[in-house]
Amino acid sequence: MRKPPFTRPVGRLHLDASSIAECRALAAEIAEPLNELARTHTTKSIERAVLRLIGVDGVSPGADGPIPVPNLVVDAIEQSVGLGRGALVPLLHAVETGCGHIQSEAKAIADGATPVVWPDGVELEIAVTRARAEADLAEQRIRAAAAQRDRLIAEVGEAPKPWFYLIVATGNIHDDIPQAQAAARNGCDIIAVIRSTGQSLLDYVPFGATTEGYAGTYATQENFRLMRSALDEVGAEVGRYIRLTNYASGLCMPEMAALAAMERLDMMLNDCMYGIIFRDINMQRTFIDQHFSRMIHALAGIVINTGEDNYLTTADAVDSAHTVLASHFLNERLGLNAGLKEDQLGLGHAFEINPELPDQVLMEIAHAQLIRECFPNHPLKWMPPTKHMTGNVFQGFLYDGMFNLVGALTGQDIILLGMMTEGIHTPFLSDRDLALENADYVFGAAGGLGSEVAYAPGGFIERRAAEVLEECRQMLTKIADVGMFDAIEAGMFGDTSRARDGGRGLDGVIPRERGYLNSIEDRLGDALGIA
Amino acid sequence: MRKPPFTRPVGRLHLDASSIAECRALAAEIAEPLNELARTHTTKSIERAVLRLIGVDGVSPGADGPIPVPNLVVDAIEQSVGLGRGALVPLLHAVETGCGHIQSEAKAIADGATPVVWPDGVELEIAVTRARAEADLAEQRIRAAAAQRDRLIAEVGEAPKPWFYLIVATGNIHDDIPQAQAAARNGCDIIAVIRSTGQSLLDYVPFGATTEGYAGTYATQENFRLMRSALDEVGAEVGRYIRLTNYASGLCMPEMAALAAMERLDMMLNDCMYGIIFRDINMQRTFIDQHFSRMIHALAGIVINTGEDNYLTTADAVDSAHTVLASHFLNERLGLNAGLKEDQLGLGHAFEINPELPDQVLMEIAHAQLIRECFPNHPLKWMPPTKHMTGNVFQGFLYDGMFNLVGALTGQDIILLGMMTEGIHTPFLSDRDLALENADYVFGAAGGLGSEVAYAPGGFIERRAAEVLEECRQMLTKIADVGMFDAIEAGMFGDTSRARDGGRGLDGVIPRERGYLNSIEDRLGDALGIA
Amino acid sequence: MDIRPYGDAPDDGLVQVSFTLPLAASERARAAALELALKMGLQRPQIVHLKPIGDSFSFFVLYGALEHSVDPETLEVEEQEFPLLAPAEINRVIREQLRRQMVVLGASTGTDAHTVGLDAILSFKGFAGDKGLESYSEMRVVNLGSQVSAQDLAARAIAERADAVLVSQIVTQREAHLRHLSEVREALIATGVRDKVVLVGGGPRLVPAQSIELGYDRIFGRGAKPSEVASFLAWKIASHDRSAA
Amino acid sequence: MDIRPYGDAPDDGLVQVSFTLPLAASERARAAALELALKMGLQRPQIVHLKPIGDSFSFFVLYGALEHSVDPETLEVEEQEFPLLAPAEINRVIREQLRRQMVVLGASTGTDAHTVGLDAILSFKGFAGDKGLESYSEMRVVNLGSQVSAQDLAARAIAERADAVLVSQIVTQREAHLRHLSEVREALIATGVRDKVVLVGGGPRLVPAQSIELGYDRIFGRGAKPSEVASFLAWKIASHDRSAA
Ligand code: B12
Ligand code: B12
Ligand SMILES: Cc1ncc(COP(=O)(O)O)c(C=O)c1O
Ligand SMILES: Cc1ncc(COP(=O)(O)O)c(C=O)c1O
Repeated sequence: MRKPPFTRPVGRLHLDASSIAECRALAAEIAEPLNELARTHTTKSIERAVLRLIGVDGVSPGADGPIPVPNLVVDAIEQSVGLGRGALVPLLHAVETGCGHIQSEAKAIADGATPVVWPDGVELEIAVTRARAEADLAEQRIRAAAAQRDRLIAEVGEAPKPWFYLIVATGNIHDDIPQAQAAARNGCDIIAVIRSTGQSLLDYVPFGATTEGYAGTYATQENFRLMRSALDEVGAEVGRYIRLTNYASGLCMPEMAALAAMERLDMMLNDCMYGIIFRDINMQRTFIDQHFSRMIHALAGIVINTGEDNYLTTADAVDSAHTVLASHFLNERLGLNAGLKEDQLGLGHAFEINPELPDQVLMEIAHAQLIRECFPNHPLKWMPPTKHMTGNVFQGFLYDGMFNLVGALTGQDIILLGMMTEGIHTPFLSDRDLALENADYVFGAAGGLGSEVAYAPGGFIERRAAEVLEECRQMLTKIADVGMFDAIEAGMFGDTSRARDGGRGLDGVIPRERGYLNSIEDRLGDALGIA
Repeated sequence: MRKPPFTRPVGRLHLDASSIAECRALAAEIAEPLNELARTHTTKSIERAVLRLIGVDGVSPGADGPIPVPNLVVDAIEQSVGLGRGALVPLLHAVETGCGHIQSEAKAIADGATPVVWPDGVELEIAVTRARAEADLAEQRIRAAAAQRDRLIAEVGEAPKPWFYLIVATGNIHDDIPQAQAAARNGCDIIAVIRSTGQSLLDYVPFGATTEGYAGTYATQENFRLMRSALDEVGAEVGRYIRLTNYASGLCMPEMAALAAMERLDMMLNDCMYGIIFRDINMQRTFIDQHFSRMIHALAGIVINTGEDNYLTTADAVDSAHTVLASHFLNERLGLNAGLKEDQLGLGHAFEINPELPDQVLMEIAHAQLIRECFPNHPLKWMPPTKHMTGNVFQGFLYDGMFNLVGALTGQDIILLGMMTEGIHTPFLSDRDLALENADYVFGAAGGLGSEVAYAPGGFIERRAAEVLEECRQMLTKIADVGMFDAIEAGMFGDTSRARDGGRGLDGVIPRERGYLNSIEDRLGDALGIA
Repeated sequence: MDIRPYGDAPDDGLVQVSFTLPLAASERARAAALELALKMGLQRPQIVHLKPIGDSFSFFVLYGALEHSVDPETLEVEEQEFPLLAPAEINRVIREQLRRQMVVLGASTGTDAHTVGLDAILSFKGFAGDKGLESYSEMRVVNLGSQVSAQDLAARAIAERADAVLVSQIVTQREAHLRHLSEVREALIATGVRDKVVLVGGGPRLVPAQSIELGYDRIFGRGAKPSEVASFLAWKIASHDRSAA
Repeated sequence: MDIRPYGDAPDDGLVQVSFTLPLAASERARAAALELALKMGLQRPQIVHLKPIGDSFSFFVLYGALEHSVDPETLEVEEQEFPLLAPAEINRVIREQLRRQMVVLGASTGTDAHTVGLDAILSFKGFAGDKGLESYSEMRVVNLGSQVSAQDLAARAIAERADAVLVSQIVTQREAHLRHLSEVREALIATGVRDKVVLVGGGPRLVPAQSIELGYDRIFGRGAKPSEVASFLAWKIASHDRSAA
């Protein structure tokens, strides 16, 4: 690797600071009702995540295949005492009154062997006390994984920025592993295992090592573990800690966050709107789930990646550039509200403009630099071209190189490497390797331009950035006016309209009732100082 | 084509103007003895060129195949009355005393049917008068071709700059033509037909349409004519006048210039040192030949291209960057001395630095911008990577793209498009087409950066440019001291040393004797105002 | 007349090939790559690039002269079976045939969440300047979006009394698209409406030649235009008189 | 064990191919490209890119699963016939065998004007950190440069009493390199010195396997190192006792 010293160039665009401040204030205003929603509701996945964090795991046989125990327990609780007061108390009550072992009792409830009971009086107190104790253990477990990460980084070495990020997607964890290791050996810093189509619509997390995904590999705790250890192995070999990424997204967002925290994943795709717009997941469900997920990520030291780049696959990259920035302000606010620090907010972007448009690269620079300057302390994630990649792999390789260049010029922290075959198939082993060579060249040879180049005052780039910022400010003003739900219903993000009661997963949203207990959330809240 | 408005960015590097002026003064000093050499000598090829310009053409059968009539005539004159007084008078004397028709009498001399005689008295005067008249005709013929170019450009349209330049090299003119036409249809502005290996060492110009070149196609008058008319045809079709280029280089440099002028070629590779260093052609021969060739080019409105880029294939691109600039000052001076205008000096460059070196692109920008600023009125020719191109065609395609970008950033006029297969074979039809797509994208999408970008004052780019300029000044000082011949003997260009009496073609150098007549040179000198 | 690839001259047969072998970079790996190239019919194959990927894979770029040739005149080329019609013409055909609006149901089915291609065909805006089916006055378009199960789609086809069912499939890894297309066909058969609808599939990695094997009336591939789909639908209802449905 | 190319999973056989056909872009051109791909052994070939080049050529990029496989263990792989020696060792061998300096004559012959490769092998500076033959104390190197005719080279071989003749060939179009290499061999035979010298050829498009057909003692290819050439020369004079020459 020949990366020049990493810098985040700022002050290049002479942006209007008051306009940026106004955007932040508007985002806070918009986020408030969503916060309130999260405070007053839980979801099945949140409850399952909580159970997982206290050690519930495994599957029980079902008619259509094995069913995760956390699902069976939460469903059993829902069907008996209801979920309005949370799943912790009834489960831990069974534990305290049973054999004392969480997984055994969970299994018993799952199998219908133990009935679900809501305790009263002392029994309630005992269960609550146990819940608080388990929350401490969960916190410790999460902190331990984070500390282990720090230790390993200190031990094997930290990768110099920018970090090169690659996707593996064979569908088979046993094929993913050698591919990920080969990529790490040739310079990759971050491996993302993308998930099978359809996983985000599953209201459970599949179990065990899996070999049969479509265009991605199922995210399971065991797959996390296998890949994590393979990357630790290769990291030690190459002298760079290799980061692992997955998706806290879809119907099981909180559970994925919990598994990621426990299995020491390092980054998670975790957007406040992606599931709504691109998977048609209900918006209430999503806004509630993202909050708890992010609290977990916050404590786990996980960097989240947001997915605003996706908006421009369905909307026009020039006309709708400001929607990306607006969403960044929202994702930022919601993240901070959940206890994430700025250096955990890996806002994702790239404004993939049709390469046939004149001045495409100038606009890319304007947009990328705008984001850099609005979020100077954030580990930004820079995305490659996707939509305009065709079967011309040669030209595609060049587009990827130009995006790398823009990433270098504008000091982006995390570089998702483009695939020359993006327009064709999920990446080949060799596509990834070529992508690394591409990035290695561009960042090595041209990375220094970031600290060398200035843009003409009042020139095209400066003007374009100011224009996008202003459009963003206007958009946020409008959203603050109508509220987030109306904004999404109006199709303001990704040109895609979703109804507040539509999509999947609304049935898993439960208003919190008096007596609701989620000791883990409480514990996280305290630890993160967001109580 | 989506080229943004063309600009030549200058004033970006805050160069020391006095240093540049000093380089020019030194170049003038160095050029003076070379001028003197040209004034006092002729060469066989100059004499053959003169004969061609007055209409001598065709071949006569020889033992090893046909021999061009101009060669036979010049050789016959050499072996009879000698060449020290030029070939015009003896030939035209034969014409005047013979049938009056130049080609018939030339043929007669070639075939030994007419003896060569140096006339005296009135006969000499008659021959000289005829020579002056023929010079007028030759001038008219050259001017007519140039005027025809202007007319066609006005008629079919001028290509917007930068001009995309492509090479065809099948060896077979009949294969070259469809390939050149395909390239023009897809956006190419300039076609260069490169020559067969070995042609530059031939002391004659092959005749007729040829089909058997190695890694290039023989440059013949007929091949020029065929390609010229094919390009006129496609130019009318695409609404852009398509320029044609060949090589006034090698032992027949002046003849190639003459043929180019007559067949309306538009640009010619015509360097004062390329043949010396890369073909081992004698340096005296080359310096004499280049002067007359350039006078022809000057009147013909032909843009010459120099070949300093080549130095860095045998010398290190970083250590020897200044040799390119030094040679540019020399090529410029020698060109101006021969009557070329600044807008005919297509100085060729590119400093192909190993892509594995850190800051390679920053250095490329520094060098390219330096040349741009030292030669603000010159139609610079920007070369692609060659030496560091490997069999990795994908990565090579990216290198080409980055060079295109540097060319765009620094406002280079003529862009020789790189071939992804440069490290493998002479270009395929598809390599050329992909190269056009590459350039079309980079110049369309990023061309506007040229007028948008500034470099940090005192930064890496500015410092590097100043360093190269200073090294160039020192080198020219040294050359002015020792003289050009010593400098070349010392291997100061292209790390290649050549002896002043070594190499090929010295036997074709003839000191001019009293009575020497080259009425065409006189005519050109008058017309160009360099008498 | 037989033709071969054209590299730099007629009939030179030159082609470029790249692939990865599961072998460490070595002389043996080179030999294996050359052997495969020979089996592909590359004469005088040249390995121009060998890059080790990790320590158990090698990436190769090769050039060689293909010994195979083909006579294009002897090949069966599918003529497009239907004529391209102007929108007004299409609307006229529908009016004459159905005497009511044609009901077009579209979805991206199974786990596929891609909608851009489907929307390109259906939405008013269309694709590359060609307006979508929603712009045809005689069509009523019901766009169900993505991730629609085959069962739901079949049920909606009945409920909406669909004349045409349009299925988009973008994800092809492990043949997901073929599986999803078959599921829709089977669901329509199972619910007894397969013969009452024009069944159309589309996606970038599909080609018209797959129509028969997939049991679809027509498959559209990369770069399909809404006007082509509309023309096909009009032609189909006219030539097969589905107005009875 | 048989192996196949590895795209995204073991044994998937996936390869990338590109070529140009001398046909206008059309359905027929597509069909021809697919037919050629099938002949190459690509199963389910996919045309992922078709670009018209002018109006009588079409450029294609295809992917497909190669049906061919190869068992690398069964392939004959040339083991390097000579051991790699350190410079001191090489000098020692020469001293012992010849009891004088070894005379090495090098040239780029015929019309080939490329010298960088030849210089990489001969000059003191060498190539990629590996010093050239001039750095060996027991070698006397005569570098004739480029564009040397076979006749001149043979004459110089006699005049210099050369022990080894090294020929560089870079330009390969229309097999120029093979022709030029043969010319040198023939000239040496004609002048009777072929058997008195170690004859070595080199260039980026040559491979060692061509040694025999070209009648050379050894051919070196792309990326050859001076130390390899020196080791070969030492091995050759030792094993064949050319010291008598
Ligand atoms: C945009 C996009 C997305 C967006 C989709 C947004 C949306 N709402 O549609 C987002 C970001 C959400 C996305 C997600 C994913 N994507 Co995606 N995506 C793309 C991308 C970049 C562009 C596709 C596109 O919009 N093309 C433009 C349209 C107009 O073209 P088209 O789809 O080909 O449609 C035309 C024709 O095919 C035809 N057509 C299409 N449908 C129909 C239907 C009918 C009836 C007819 C007649 C014609 C027709 O007409 C259209 C107009 O000509 C491609 C890469 C690429 N450059 O192609 C990857 C790509 C399609 N995605 C891919 C993958 C793997 C995914 C994920 C599965 C990744 C993951 N595991 O998370 C997820 C999807 C999860 C899921 N459940 O499906 C892969 C598919 C690989 C393969 N061949 O199997 C691709 C090729 C990228 C890659 N190389 O890996 N993706
Ligand atoms: C530099 C260069 C030039 C320079 C040469 C300067 C010089 N004094 O050498 C210049 C600019 C003069 C030049 C000119 C031409 N060139 Co040139 N040039 C190249 C270039 C860019 C690099 C070659 C190089 O230096 N490689 C670096 C050296 C170290 O590598 P190497 O040569 O492979 O040598 C190694 C091995 O092969 C081996 N080796 C080589 N020789 C020997 C000898 C022995 C005895 C041994 C043991 C080993 C050995 O060891 C070396 C070290 O590992 C290549 C493109 C490329 N990227 O390869 C084109 C290239 C070689 N040139 C090419 C051509 C066509 C020409 C011209 C003919 C063009 C023309 N028609 O005008 C002219 C030459 C005219 C002529 N009479 O030959 C073509 C050849 C195509 C082909 N395969 O037939 C190439 C491939 C470019 C292309 N794609 O078109 N060229
Ligand atoms: C922000 C974000 N979240 C999630 C996903 C993945 O989707 P799924 O949840 O279907 O795995 C993506 C895919 O690109 C994404 O960008
Ligand atoms: C300046 C210059 N002159 C001449 C040539 C061509 O050489 P030849 O004269 O052998 O055709 C080149 C080739 O690149 C060149 O750059």
